[in-house]
Amino acid sequence: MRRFVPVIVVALLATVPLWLGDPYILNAFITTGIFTIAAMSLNLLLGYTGQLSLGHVAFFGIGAYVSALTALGFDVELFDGFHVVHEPWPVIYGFILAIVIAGLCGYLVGKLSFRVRGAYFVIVTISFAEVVRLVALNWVELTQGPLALTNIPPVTLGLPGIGYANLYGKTGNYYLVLGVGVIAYVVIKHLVQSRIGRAMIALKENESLALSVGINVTRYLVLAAIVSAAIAGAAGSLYAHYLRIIDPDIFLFLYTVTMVIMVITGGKGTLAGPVVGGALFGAIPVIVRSFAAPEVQWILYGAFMIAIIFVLPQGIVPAIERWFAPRPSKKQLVASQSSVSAE
Amino acid sequence: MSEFLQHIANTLILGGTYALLGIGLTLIFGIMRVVNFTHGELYTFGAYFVFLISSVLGLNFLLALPVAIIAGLVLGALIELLLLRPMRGADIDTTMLVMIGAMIVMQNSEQLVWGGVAKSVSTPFPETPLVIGPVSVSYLRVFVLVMALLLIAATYVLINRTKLGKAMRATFQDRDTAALMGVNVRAIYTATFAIGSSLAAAAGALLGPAYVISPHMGDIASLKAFAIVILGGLGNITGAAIGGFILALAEELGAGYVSSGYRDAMGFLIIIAVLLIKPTGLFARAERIG
Amino acid sequence: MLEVRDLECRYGSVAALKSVSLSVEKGQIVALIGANGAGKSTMLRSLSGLLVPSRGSIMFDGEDIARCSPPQVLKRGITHCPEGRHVFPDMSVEENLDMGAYLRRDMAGIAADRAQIFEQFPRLAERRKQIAGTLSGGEQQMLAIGRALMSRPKLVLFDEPSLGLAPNIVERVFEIIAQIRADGATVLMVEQNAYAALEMCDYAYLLESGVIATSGKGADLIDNPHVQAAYLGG
Amino acid sequence: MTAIVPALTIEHVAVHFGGLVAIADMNFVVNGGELLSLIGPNGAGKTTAFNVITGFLKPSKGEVRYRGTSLNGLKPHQVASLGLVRTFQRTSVFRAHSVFDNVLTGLHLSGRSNLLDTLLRLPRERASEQELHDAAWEILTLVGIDKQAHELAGALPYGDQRLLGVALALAAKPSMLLLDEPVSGMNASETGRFMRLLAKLRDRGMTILLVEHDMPMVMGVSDRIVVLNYGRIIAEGPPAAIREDPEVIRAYLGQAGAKRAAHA
Amino acid sequence: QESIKIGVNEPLTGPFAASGTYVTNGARIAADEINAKGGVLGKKLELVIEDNKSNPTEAAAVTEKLVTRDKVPVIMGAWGSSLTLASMPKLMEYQVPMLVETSSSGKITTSGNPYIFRISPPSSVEAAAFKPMVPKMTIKKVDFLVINNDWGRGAAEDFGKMLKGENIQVGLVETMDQSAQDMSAQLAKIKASDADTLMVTTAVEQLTLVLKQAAALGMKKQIITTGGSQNPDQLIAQAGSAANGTIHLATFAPWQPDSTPNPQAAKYFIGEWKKRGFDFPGVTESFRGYDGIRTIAAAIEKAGKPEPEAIRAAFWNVDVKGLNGDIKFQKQGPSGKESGQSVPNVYLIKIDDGKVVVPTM
Ligand SMILES: Nc1ncnc2c1ncn2[C@@H]1O[C@H](COP(=O)(O)OP(=O)(O)OP(=O)(O)O)[C@@H](O)[C@H]1O
Ligand SMILES: Nc1ncnc2c1ncn2[C@@H]1O[C@H](COP(=O)(O)OP(=O)(O)OP(=O)(O)O)[C@@H](O)[C@H]1O
Ligand SMILES: [Mg+2]
Ligand SMILES: [Mg+2]
Repeated sequence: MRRFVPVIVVALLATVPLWLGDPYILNAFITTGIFTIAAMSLNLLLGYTGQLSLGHVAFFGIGAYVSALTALGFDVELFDGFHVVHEPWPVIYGFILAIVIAGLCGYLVGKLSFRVRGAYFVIVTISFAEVVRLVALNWVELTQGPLALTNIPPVTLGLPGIGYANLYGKTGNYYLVLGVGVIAYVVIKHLVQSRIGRAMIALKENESLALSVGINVTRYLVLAAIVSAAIAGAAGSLYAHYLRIIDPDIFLFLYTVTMVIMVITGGKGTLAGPVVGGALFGAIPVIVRSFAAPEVQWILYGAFMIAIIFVLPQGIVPAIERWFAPRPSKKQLVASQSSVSAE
Repeated sequence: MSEFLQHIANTLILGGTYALLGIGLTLIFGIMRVVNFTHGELYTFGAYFVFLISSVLGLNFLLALPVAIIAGLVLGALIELLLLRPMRGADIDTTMLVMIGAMIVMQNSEQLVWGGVAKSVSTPFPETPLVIGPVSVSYLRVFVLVMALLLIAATYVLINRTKLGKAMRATFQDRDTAALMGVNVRAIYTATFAIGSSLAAAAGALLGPAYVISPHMGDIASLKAFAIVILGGLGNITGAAIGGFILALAEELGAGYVSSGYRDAMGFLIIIAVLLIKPTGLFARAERIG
Repeated sequence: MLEVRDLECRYGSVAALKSVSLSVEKGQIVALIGANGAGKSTMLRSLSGLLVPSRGSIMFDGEDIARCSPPQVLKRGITHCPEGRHVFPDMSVEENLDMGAYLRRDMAGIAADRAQIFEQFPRLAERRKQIAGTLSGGEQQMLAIGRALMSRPKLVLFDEPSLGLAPNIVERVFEIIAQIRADGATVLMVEQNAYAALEMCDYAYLLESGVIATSGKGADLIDNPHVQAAYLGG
Repeated sequence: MTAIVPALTIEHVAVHFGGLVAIADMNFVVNGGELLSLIGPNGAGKTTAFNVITGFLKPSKGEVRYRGTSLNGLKPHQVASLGLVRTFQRTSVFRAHSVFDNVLTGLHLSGRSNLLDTLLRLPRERASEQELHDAAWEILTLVGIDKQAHELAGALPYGDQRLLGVALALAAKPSMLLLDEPVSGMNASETGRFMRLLAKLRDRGMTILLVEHDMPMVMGVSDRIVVLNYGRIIAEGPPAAIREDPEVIRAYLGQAGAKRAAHA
Repeated sequence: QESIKIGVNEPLTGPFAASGTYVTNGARIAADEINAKGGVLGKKLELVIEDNKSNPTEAAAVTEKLVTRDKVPVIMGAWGSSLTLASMPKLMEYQVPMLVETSSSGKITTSGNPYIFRISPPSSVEAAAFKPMVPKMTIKKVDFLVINNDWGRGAAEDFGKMLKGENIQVGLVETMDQSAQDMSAQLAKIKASDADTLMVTTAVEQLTLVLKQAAALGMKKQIITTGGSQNPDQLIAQAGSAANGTIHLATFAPWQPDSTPNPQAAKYFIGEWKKRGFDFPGVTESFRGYDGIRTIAAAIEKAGKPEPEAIRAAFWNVDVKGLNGDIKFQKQGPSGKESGQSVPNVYLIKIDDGKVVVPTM
């Protein structure tokens, strides 16, 4: 039964544009969907390898910039008189390049920080994101810096030689986001429910022990970083072509925070967690906007977050799972008082 | 040369600022392992408190400082009791999220109360700078530096030399065993968070007058504070202080001799570089395997 | 001195102790033996206040301490040396010992006790400044024992004190335990080295799956065929 | 028994922590199929030796070789993939996971699927997973914790956690097993059970290096014993010789210990 | 009686909250004033105010909501350039015009969006207005210290170009992060340069800090600020003596309402602003909201019906006496898809001894 839940959810989501008349809500669905994909990618790192990337927006932003620049073209003088000129390419190449280059950056960060863990990994990722933001801000020639990249073309679907269709409209973009979301979900699912996934979890739980049974911890951390970054890059690309303008504000720390909120409230380390958290925290701003003053909207948002964690500290999805899968004989680890057992 | 000397003087002044931001967080993040996103808000709180006392109520600036510290102590204790205590046993990321929620609530409450317009506080210090040869600095900032060094020293003594400090470290290294030693661990949790918070408020109270006070002043303050604590090695007071000065130096020289657009990038590059060489900060603790 | 009646302790929905009653007389060494997972550590944890029992009473010197917190229990003179060392990993050997004397104020007495522990465990004296987390397993165990003694307890709860110690040090630890009794204090110990424990104790209890299966003088239990088969490997 | 071939060779290994000499100059050989015990006072350097052998620590000097391959500079997971697997003195299991999942994780090296198989969930992935499941049951049964397979590792009693630690090591398909105080915290009967497990492993030809303070056991199972004190080898030989060695008695066994060792 | 809705898309929370709130309050004054006089086309104006949270994604979402949910025929917004830019594709999609009241990025009017009408001056306009005053001042070489965003970078570029044309040397161009509080590193470098003048472009809070920190470094250069939101009163109040001697290019001079292009409106606006209890320094920002709504009202009046296309067309014909000059739109951007840009007045003012003076030149 449980296996079919995702299928049913996707089927239901696929009907949304058919009956939802309100473009504002559809817009909320699309942006929420994009951030949910990013949150899913973050979950791979945070929930499975236990490494919190608070600079995750860097991959998202890199994906957005790569994709936009591929589609717009650029002319950069690297050093005296040496120009790199790029003519605009079809958007689909941008999308693919976004994934590849974001993945490469994930490789870089994974490799660079292969020895740092926990808080130190957090700060390396934050630093990386800040450095990338500052490059986007200051390398005006390439990125237009704060002047923003405008007139980014919408996604075109099709194959060279056969023809293209522009996705200006919301419905097209909606299905695109849904499609990418489903692929991302399946990729992550296959990955974590496998030997590789177990290796990642082992790294999170007890690194020395993982090493001692022959798990190449670094390799799996790097792999997780690559996949995670690549998916975030895909989300960024979707974002750029949907919003059709990007500037260094895309590296807003708030966006990372949004992703983290989605992952943890939904339930980190669960496949459905980021999706549920994403849906919830995509909906809340829309709902509170209708009745509360601006500051109060934020206060409610924050208070709601705290409330969820107080009631369901593991997140929503694990709580639901426990509800539906009562295995009474299974012993639970009582973590609270007295964990006096040597580890 | 004179420009260089000025940069060095600026580094000392700014480093004091950063160190001050770092030490409060060393307690809460470095020792308690709570990713404290409210640090910046407590900093802002301290700043607004000084504004309230010295500009709104018209009392003396020097009086405002201790009062802000006490207010920070109280607010910190409240946060611990209301938000952190129920989260005991939850993992670090989950607690972090609660703190993010608290940050959002606090920041927007500040804006609701004070409005978004920046405030400034006048101080009894002369506006003309102190000039030593080619170098010139403001008296207020020298005062801040001196206070920062005093607070760092006091925190160092507290953590490493007093019984309370030992109890704090013991509690966060092994809560149950600390309780077995007779430590009232609940009180220690509250006390540690309150003291860390009051140091943040103190930083705000000192720096608010030096800068301008706005609901968003805490954002970069937090970010820098985290970086500094990690640079120095978690829980290491001297490390945090030195980390603060290193970050200041990197930024100052980065802006002075590389490019001001990459000023902050220099700081972060230094952090990345340090962590690549010493993955657990400049002053890592010994660890063993097996 | 210590009188436990009808104690029940649970982890979530599982009862680790079902209904345990036992008593410890002043100046005795009492051993608690039992298989893995029988609930011995749970027993000690509930005595020292780390776990709140779901039922039953713990009378110590005429007072029910079942719902006391660990510091309150310690103030009444009970100290618990936990299973698996649990030294404070980022504190030095000396600081760890100081933590043992956390509730004491007599500086001179503390210094004397510390000197005595260094005498009993010369290894610790060599390493007084070393960060405890980098000590070897056995060194940490010595430290945990020393630290427990720093509070000058009336009743010591030892959870597997010989764990990970070299044979000559185990000998030393048993001497220390005998000395504690000689000094007029009381010991309740859980020990996997059942033979040694039964040999030296005044009285012993056998705990099986959360209930006391049998009890008696140490020597009597050694001769008990069931104990022989299940715990002494004989 | 086949001819004696050295499996593990330790040559002039030294380890320093700052000014502290944990291992001074250590030389010994473990032969293939042999059970060698490494004993010595607390802090003598036994665990440190394990850390050096398994790649967790770089020796300050010296070399370790396994079946002719130098282990210098190898990372722990590389050492493990050569068939040299250790357990930990501090109990190490993946606490938040079931016993079964623990062993499944430990079987990492036996997986045959590659990234593509996994991402697309190709038949090879499924086949490999099935094999790992079977292998996991086999190991659990061998070690004798199959009944607890679905319990959380962190909630197991101490002794069972130690067995699970051994099961994890076995999952990595070692040709040589390094056990760091495997029976600490077990009572005499449980120790007896563990000794039977050791015997089974030896029947499969596994080489074993054992660190343990339980003298009856050490004396009972060892082919040979190496005694370490303050980072130096002070004695080496068969159990019978070791338990009578006055130096070993003085530094390690103590009078009563010697008596009990003799008892075994 | 039905009302005519006008969407207001402003940052009311987040880092730009203070400015967004000012502008919104200015807009409210204008709407109330117009409604008191009977509204537009016989209908009352209704402002639909939404917070874009200082966040581009939200700014786009807000535009979407205003258009599709609230069915507003015209929008004012969105303060920051990135907020405005993010809204612009939505305007194209739904064909609804937007009056841009604050943003300064050149791209807003040059990227071919015919639904954009801007009343704030991009820095090129400001630089051009400053040009005739330059020869009357003593400037030989200029360093720039600008906020690192489109506004600051644009200012450095446009003013630099203009000054070079006047044979004035341009030295350092230093930037500061939007949220930076400590600029002493940049200032130490500037202090050591041989330029005699420093031009600063940033928001008023950061400007205060720049002036204070420059004074603390003992910098003796002439300081000129650009951008028009520098709010001299706030500077005097907060920077104290550090503000003395500084020169500012302002777009509205509320301290001398009589010398503004529309004294009557200026006095009314300032009076109303004070009456509502807002702090006076805010007027130098909020007047844009006031002017914006009045311009929109004029366009609706001209269009004769509250419909997007009609209003868009009518914008080209408005001629409003704004608080800092006539608001008339000129065409900018690729032909056929031009955006509208109005050219406001620019003033030069000086702070002397804690007071604002208009230097006579
Ligand atoms: N933190 C915990 N959460 C859940 N169950 C626990 C926890 N600690 C212990 N248990 C369970 O309680 C029971 C008793 O455990 P306890 O540690 O008291 O046994 P023990 O007799 O000390 O065993 P050992 O000799 O292995 O130390 C065991 O079944 C164990 O699985
Ligand atoms: N990381 C470290 N830093 C400093 N000293 C260390 C470190 N690791 C081990 N030591 C010291 O090195 C010595 C050897 O330690 P090791 O753990 O190898 O001992 P051992 O023989 O395993 O002892 P035990 O029987 O108690 O487990 C000990 O004295 C210990 O304190
Ligand atoms: Mg136990
Ligand atoms: Mg050891």
